[in-house]
Amino acid sequence: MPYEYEITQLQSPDFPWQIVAYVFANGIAAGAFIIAALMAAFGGNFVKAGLHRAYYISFIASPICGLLLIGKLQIKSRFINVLWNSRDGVIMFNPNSPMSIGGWVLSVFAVFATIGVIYAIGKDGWIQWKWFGKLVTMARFLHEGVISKGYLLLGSVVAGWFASYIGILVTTTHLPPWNATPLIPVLWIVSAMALGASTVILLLLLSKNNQNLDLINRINRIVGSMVVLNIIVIVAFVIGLGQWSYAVNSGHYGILLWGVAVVLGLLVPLILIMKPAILGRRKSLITSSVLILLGGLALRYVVLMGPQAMW
Amino acid sequence: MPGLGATNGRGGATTTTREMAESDCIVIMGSNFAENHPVGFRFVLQAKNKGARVIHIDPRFTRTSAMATDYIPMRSGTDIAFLGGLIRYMIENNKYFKEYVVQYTNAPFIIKEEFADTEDLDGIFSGFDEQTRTYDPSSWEYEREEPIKPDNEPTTLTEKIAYEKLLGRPKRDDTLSHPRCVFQIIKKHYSRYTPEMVSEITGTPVEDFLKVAEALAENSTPERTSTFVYAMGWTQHTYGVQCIRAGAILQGLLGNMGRRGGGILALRGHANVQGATDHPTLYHILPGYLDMPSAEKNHDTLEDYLKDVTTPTGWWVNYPKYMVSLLKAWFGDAATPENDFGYNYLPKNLGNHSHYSIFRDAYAGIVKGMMVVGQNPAVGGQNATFHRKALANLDWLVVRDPFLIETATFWYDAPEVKSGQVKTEDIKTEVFYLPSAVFAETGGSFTNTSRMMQMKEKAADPPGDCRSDLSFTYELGKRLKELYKDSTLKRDWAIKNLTWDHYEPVPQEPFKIHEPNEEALIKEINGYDTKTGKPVAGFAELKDDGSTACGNWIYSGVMPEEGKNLAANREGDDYTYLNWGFAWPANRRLLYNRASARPDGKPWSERKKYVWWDEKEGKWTGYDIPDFAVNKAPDTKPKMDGIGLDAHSGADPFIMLPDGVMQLFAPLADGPLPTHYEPVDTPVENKLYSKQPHNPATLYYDVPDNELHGIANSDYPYVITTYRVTEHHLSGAMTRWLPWLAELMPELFLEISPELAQKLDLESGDYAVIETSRGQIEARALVTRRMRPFKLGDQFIHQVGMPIHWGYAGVVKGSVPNELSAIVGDPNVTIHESKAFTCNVRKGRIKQGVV
Amino acid sequence: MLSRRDFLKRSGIAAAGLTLASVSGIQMKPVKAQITKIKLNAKSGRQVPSVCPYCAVGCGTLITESEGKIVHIEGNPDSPVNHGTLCPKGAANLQMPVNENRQTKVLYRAPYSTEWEEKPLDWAMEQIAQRIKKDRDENFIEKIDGKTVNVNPALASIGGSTLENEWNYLQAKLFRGLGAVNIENHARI
Amino acid sequence: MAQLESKKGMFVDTSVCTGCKACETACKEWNELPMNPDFGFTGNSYDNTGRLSGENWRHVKFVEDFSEDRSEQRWMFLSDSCKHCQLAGCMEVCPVNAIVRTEFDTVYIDHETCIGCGYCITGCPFGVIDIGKLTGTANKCTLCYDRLQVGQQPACAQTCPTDSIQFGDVDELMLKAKDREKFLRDNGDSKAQIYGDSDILGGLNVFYLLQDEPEKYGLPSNPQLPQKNMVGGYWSSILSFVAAGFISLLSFRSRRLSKDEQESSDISV
Repeated sequence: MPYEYEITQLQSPDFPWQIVAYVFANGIAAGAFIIAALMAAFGGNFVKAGLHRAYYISFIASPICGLLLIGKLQIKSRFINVLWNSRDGVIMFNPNSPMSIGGWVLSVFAVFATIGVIYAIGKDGWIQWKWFGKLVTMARFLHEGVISKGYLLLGSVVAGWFASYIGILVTTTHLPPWNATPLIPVLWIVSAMALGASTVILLLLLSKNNQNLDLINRINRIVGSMVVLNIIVIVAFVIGLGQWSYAVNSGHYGILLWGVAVVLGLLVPLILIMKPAILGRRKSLITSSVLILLGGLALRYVVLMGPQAMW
Repeated sequence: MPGLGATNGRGGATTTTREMAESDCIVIMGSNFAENHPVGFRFVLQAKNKGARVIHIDPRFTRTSAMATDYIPMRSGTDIAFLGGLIRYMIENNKYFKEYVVQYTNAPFIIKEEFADTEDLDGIFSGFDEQTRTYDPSSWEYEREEPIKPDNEPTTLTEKIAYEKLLGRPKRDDTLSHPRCVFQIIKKHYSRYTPEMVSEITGTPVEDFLKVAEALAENSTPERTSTFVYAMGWTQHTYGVQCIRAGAILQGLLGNMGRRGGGILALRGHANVQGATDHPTLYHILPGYLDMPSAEKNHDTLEDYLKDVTTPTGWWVNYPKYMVSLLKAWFGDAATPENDFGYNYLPKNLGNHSHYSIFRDAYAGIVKGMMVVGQNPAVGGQNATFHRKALANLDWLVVRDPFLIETATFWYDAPEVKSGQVKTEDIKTEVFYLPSAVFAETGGSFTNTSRMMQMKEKAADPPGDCRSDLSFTYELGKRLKELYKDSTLKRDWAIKNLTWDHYEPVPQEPFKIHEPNEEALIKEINGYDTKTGKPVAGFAELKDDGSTACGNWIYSGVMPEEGKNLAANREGDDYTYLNWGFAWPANRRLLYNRASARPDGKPWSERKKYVWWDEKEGKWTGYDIPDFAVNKAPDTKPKMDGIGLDAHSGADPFIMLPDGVMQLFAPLADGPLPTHYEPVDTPVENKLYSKQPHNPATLYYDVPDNELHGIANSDYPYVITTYRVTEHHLSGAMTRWLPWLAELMPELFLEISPELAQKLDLESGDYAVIETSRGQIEARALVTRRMRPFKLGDQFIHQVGMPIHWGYAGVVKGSVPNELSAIVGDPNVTIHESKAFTCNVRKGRIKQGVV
Repeated sequence: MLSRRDFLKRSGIAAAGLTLASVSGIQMKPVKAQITKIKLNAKSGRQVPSVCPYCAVGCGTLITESEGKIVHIEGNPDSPVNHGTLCPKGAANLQMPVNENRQTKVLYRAPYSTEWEEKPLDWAMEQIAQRIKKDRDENFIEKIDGKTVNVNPALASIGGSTLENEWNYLQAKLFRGLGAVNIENHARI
Repeated sequence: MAQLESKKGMFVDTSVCTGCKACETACKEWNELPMNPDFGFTGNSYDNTGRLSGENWRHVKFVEDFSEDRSEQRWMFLSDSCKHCQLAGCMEVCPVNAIVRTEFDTVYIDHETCIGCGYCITGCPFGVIDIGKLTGTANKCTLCYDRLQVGQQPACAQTCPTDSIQFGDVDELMLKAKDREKFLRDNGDSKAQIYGDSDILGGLNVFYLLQDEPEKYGLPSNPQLPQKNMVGGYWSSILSFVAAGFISLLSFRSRRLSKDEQESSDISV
């Protein structure tokens, strides 16, 4: 018998692969910034030595995010429309559209990241031009001055919002798997922290001076806690989907989610963090960080592409 | 359309699509109105929204059924059984319109002793010749009084012939009780068509049949009228003409003919199929339904011919005027009384030159060259494989079409060539493909299904080498006349003397490619005075002495004055829109509308008044132009020795017929009354006449691969019907090349009931192979409950169906369904039987799938 | 990968998981959209009345022509037959004249040849006229056992129901003039 | 700021729709939309269009409602297109304000502004919008905005043979629809119902008179704006940010380094 029409003939937006890469870069940028800013502001007394280098990560990642976002559009040349409405000649801001807000959050975050990188360059003394010095003093004031705690907290909040807005974006739709759960933003923030921390650890390991030792251990503990939180949230997310969990459990999405994202990307690193001796301290740190990055990428692919394949 | 012609006098729809909105009960049978004439259907819905009953009788539940108030299932090919049952029901239950039947039909007339009905001879009428399988109609004549000859001498050719042929008046019994009166003969003829018998033959449940009968009976009174709508579902059978006759008899008995919201609407398939039968590119008639001279009859001289075809009483007494005027129009001054106006230079038919005979002769090598213009026989013709074999035997073939259709590409694209059975190198036919302009790039006119001629205007020049078909034929004629210019042979007289130069194109801004002179052409069709050249106002002014010329008498009146072309009128109104276009004859929109008034001239009812006698003015008036002599009072007495309309009284609405009344009993090639016969391919016996399963006068064609399945053939158990969908147009030549339409219906499909689909393990979308002895094709299965098995007595018969629009060329391609049907002909018009034959269906694909 | 049809058939009516409304309980107000006027230009040009070439209902159409090109065809609102409406075939009228699948060149296939050749129109007309004359002269039957019949059995004309009245009349006149008896069109099949 | 000149819309009366698809073709003809690139036989009754998309701005749905014994026999058709909702999900989510409310109260996608992000596709509860293969921008029925500006009615309303699609002011059309609904219900069509009165997304400017439940036609019975989920999204992101931040700080600052962290001498090697 001819089948009746589906309950509603919804359409998949067919967001291209760039959205997965974007959310990945977004996670690293935001995570790294939060680690750098939050720990600097409230991390207590510890050897702050290499921490500022995290800003390099978020500074490099934010233009990548921008380019990937533009890559996602069908009409790439008109990306500026997100910020400036040339037809009406007004600033473009639509509070009801997470994507419109996302555009602004990306811009604001880019400003924070730039200030952060200026501060980091200033500390590492790479650029000696005079006019750059003024910028460094301003950045140093913001990062270490009297209002640094407030500034860094604000920076972290913007970074957190930047990390989670894609979650809000996909939730504010009519496609059941996405709009059937409130947990996607949670997933992105927690995953972003883990990704950010791992990237910072990898960066610090590269710089090979051993006074980062204490810092690396502390960040590694953040990674540990975030990994645990990640696992909890993923499980809650899949259960929360109810009968729509099918979108992320079936076919290759299921393998990627549970095999790569959870087991390889979270459980194995958790074990390595608990028992670094297995591979030796340095090697287990590197492997766990890399695996977390890999797991984060797989998680984003599944959560973004699985539901789209259904419509 | 001899079905309506023999019964009412004119071969054309008696009403318009607009008239549907005035009807109280619309029976759509043998037609899928909403599917194939969607815009005409708007008026059916208007009637439905005013509370009318819309009854759709069809083997399939279609788009029309979706809109109908009642859907009545019926097995394909059993229309006459159903209609016969309705006729019996009206007579037995006294539901017929007595006063209308007695006054306006030949029911009271008495038939000769020798007549014997199918009830007496078990399925055949008297006068059947077993060898030639034809009827001699002499035993079906009326019993007549003594003829009264007029005492004065005939002054004109018309009177001369009419006086000679004048017959006595038919005897009549107005109480309708005489055993040999038409009414009683009909009553006896259909006595066994009881509701139970009809149900057993057609598969329609008895209560459904009775629903139709009661609806028709309630809505056929002086206050209320019913109308019938039909199309190919009635015509495409080996008894097609009789299906229409059955509907006409029923409408006559119910008193609906010629009345507001009544009559019969024939839904013609093509934009100008009505025009193509009026200005006939058909073998058996000349323009205006004048008979084509035939070598088989005594048509040696003009007078012999006129004596054979003219009827002394009724409008056709004027036949000689129209024939002479036609010859004057064609041969101009060369046509003189001395040479019978060039009559003998016209060809005479040697026999049946209908479509299948032409292709049989092409296959046999008699026809050397064929010109196919705007048609696609390689896909549209029945047993299409044979058609392509015939095309392959021609010396040369000209194809004119906007697209490279299958008829032009058969020599390299046809399935049999692709599968290697036939090699392109072996096909000798020389093919000329000439691209033609489309409707928007030419002027000219179409005549629609309600006989209304509408002018088109040219919008733009055709591209490249495309030319209009009119300029092609005009140019061809000019070149041929040039080639025959110096011939002195008698046989070339006709082509030499054809009047042709007045069509010379007149340049018209802003175009660069110019059309032949349209106004000259329409003036010639309208007719003009040969001396003054002034157009005649109407066919009443035509003479038989050669003083007038007229290309087509039924269109006379379209150009009453020089340059005033009524077909170009564009002033509509919301009812009979007389000022929009021109309807033949004389712009009458609803035919036989005199019958919409009582014999005394008053309307049957206020609600249904249409045309009535205006006592004060002393003339007929109403919403339409009266189909009657305007000043003839209703109480005029017939002149006993009169000819033409004088022989009719003021109460005889059917002016074309000799006795002025509707011929319920009307002689045709297969009998005076419709009789149920099974199709030539049928799953069951004929339950009414065991000795005559099929129409005894059927025309069989012995062409290769055309053998029939006969009765209950176990290899081909399923009934199949072919039809059209609204997204495509017939052979698909005008729609399969249009992307917007091709995507709406991309692939050939077979509609099949879930019950049969389960038996054959078919699901919607699977490929199915459909086989008959003529051919094998593949189609996608469309499993739907709109199809259903039919319960015939204790037997269950499965029915399938498929549209015919696909072919091996175009944006979307597919198998050719017309390769399945056989070439067989109805005795009156040689139309085929693609609405009901049998086939086998199995899951799978054919070897060399076309797509 | 599961196609969405099978997926939905399996799960039936969507019992969504925890819906956000139930969690958040706050309904976000829609943004008060302001009115924006954007000027567009509709297709326009000379309006030419015509009739749809498909079925026999005879719907009136209006062809919009600009600069010698047909740009749009829609129903003619004045026509009492269709009041401006059209069926799918009528609405697709534009793709008869404006269609890249349309042929604009005369094609000729020589006997036994395997492909088309392009030929000028004038050449084709001349060839056709000569062939008609040759076949007619060779096969013309003037008398059959003493009775004049004047028949040219070698020529056949197929087609006419899709073409204008004027063509049908002229074709019938010309072919009867040539003595042809094999003249038929769609009306019969 | 332009003013609202009139509230134009269309009333689609499915009880007189014969499913002829003239509206689909007329829409394609006027807007010069190309053939649907992936067309094909779907096997779902006479509907080979499948769905609304960048190239199909109108889609006639075919619903065969037949009982096993054919006692109930209904073949229902619905000419589906953009509903030009009062509360338009697509307009709410568009990041570049390309989707605007016109002076005729219709929803129009401004093709010069649209960046082709595809977000409006998810915003529409009826799955109407899709990216056009040719333009790369979002495509949907414009209610023939260009024809309205020159005083003509939309191509589909003009061509509909049985006047099933009627164009006009929404309020008048709604009165006509209510009468029609009453007429049908009085004549035994009990399930006839109007879909798109003010109870659905504040009222649809293109509304339907259905002959059965909306689900039968694949229409949601209670569509909402996507924004209903946005607030929850913010709540969950704020809470999770605070939680994640707090936990990471805790684990960063904890005094007692675990045993093997002290002996991590080999990190720098």
